[in-house]
Amino acid sequence: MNTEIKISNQALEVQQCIDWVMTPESGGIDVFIGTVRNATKGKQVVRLEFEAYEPMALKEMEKIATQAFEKWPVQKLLVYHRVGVLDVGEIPVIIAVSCAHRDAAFEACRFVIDTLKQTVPIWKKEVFEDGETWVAAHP
Amino acid sequence: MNTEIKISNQALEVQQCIDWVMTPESGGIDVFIGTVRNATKGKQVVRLEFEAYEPMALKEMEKIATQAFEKWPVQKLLVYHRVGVLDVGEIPVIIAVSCAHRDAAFEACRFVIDTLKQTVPIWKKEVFEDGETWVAAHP
Amino acid sequence: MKVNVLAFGIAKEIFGASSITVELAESSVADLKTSLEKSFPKLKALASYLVAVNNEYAGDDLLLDIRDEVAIIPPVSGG
Amino acid sequence: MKVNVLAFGIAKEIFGASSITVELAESSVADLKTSLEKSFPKLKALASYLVAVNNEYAGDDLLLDIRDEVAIIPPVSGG
Repeated sequence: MNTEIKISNQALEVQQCIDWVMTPESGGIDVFIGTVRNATKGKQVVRLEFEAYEPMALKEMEKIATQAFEKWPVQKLLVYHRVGVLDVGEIPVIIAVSCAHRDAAFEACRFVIDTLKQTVPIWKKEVFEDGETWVAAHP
Repeated sequence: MNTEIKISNQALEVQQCIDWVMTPESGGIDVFIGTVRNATKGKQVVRLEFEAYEPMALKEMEKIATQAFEKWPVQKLLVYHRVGVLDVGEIPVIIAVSCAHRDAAFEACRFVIDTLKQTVPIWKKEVFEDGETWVAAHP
Repeated sequence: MKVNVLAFGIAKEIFGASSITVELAESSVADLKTSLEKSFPKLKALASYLVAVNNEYAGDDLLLDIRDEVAIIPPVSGG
Repeated sequence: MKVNVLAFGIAKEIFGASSITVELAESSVADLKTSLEKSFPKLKALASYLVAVNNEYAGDDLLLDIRDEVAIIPPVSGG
């Protein structure tokens, strides 16, 4: 299992992530890049604030990576998550997956981001002109 | 429809592609990067040679992009394909898709590469130590 | 038993602190939740919340030890 | 009728040229294929091949015009 997992308060660099997952055995790389959108449900977003329960978040990210390696013939898998204050256009998350064939890369990448959003203890606060909301906190 | 399509004999740059598709309205970007694998069916690959019927290939790529915009709420879509001689680790193809939400980005990206491989008149010759093969030419 | 409880996201705002100490008569995760919901009724208004013990999600039956690292996990929203 | 036919990939190797001129009695795409397969039997060994006319895939019934850009499209393998 060849995994690179990080929670960082510095800007995430896509090119570095791709360079890390690429191997001579790779035929396809799928990369998911989350970006801070300027609006939610029609409301202008000023910035996002991300907070992580870091040791547990890393552990949960490791678990997801382990599952991905069990389910698909993944070569290398990278999961980077940003914390702190992010402006519109900045990158909260990058998932990069290299495989011999593309189907596994797409499926593993989607599995990782979908599961990350369900299980990894990281929280996002949307800050608007006139208030703020912890996303998903209330029904 | 906001599309960038190119066939090039120069190295493809992933970062440029991502910068091009990213918009303030984007929430998720999916990027597929094909890479030249060092082996096919256990046989060492020395290099690949790609050839395109360029005007028709561009037209077919435009059609695929149009279909992607019809099927999913895509914001920007980029398809770059390399031609010429490529060494192991080089990039024959990059597909990048930005959307407000990630599901559409994943699905549209996968649709574009899957369809490209079926319909776009581009051919790949695998060169081995002891011979060469036009991929998929024979049953 | 005294338990130190870490809080994140909206739980931190509900507690008004990033960690609080709770005095428990019974020591299960369920007991902790009952006690917290009594002190902080706003917890019940959340879509859901979980308790993590030593960096793992914990079921209601788990018994807490004084050395455990306990945390309240409101609905996650990373990515 | 004389038709100029472009060739790519393995078709170029089969023809020994990137374009050839074919003399046709009947002018449909099917006629062109029959004629080419007679001259270049290796075409029949391909997994499949298509004919493109003016940068569009063409059906067997399409009638060719002398001004058309005609190309043989062996199985594609881009990406």
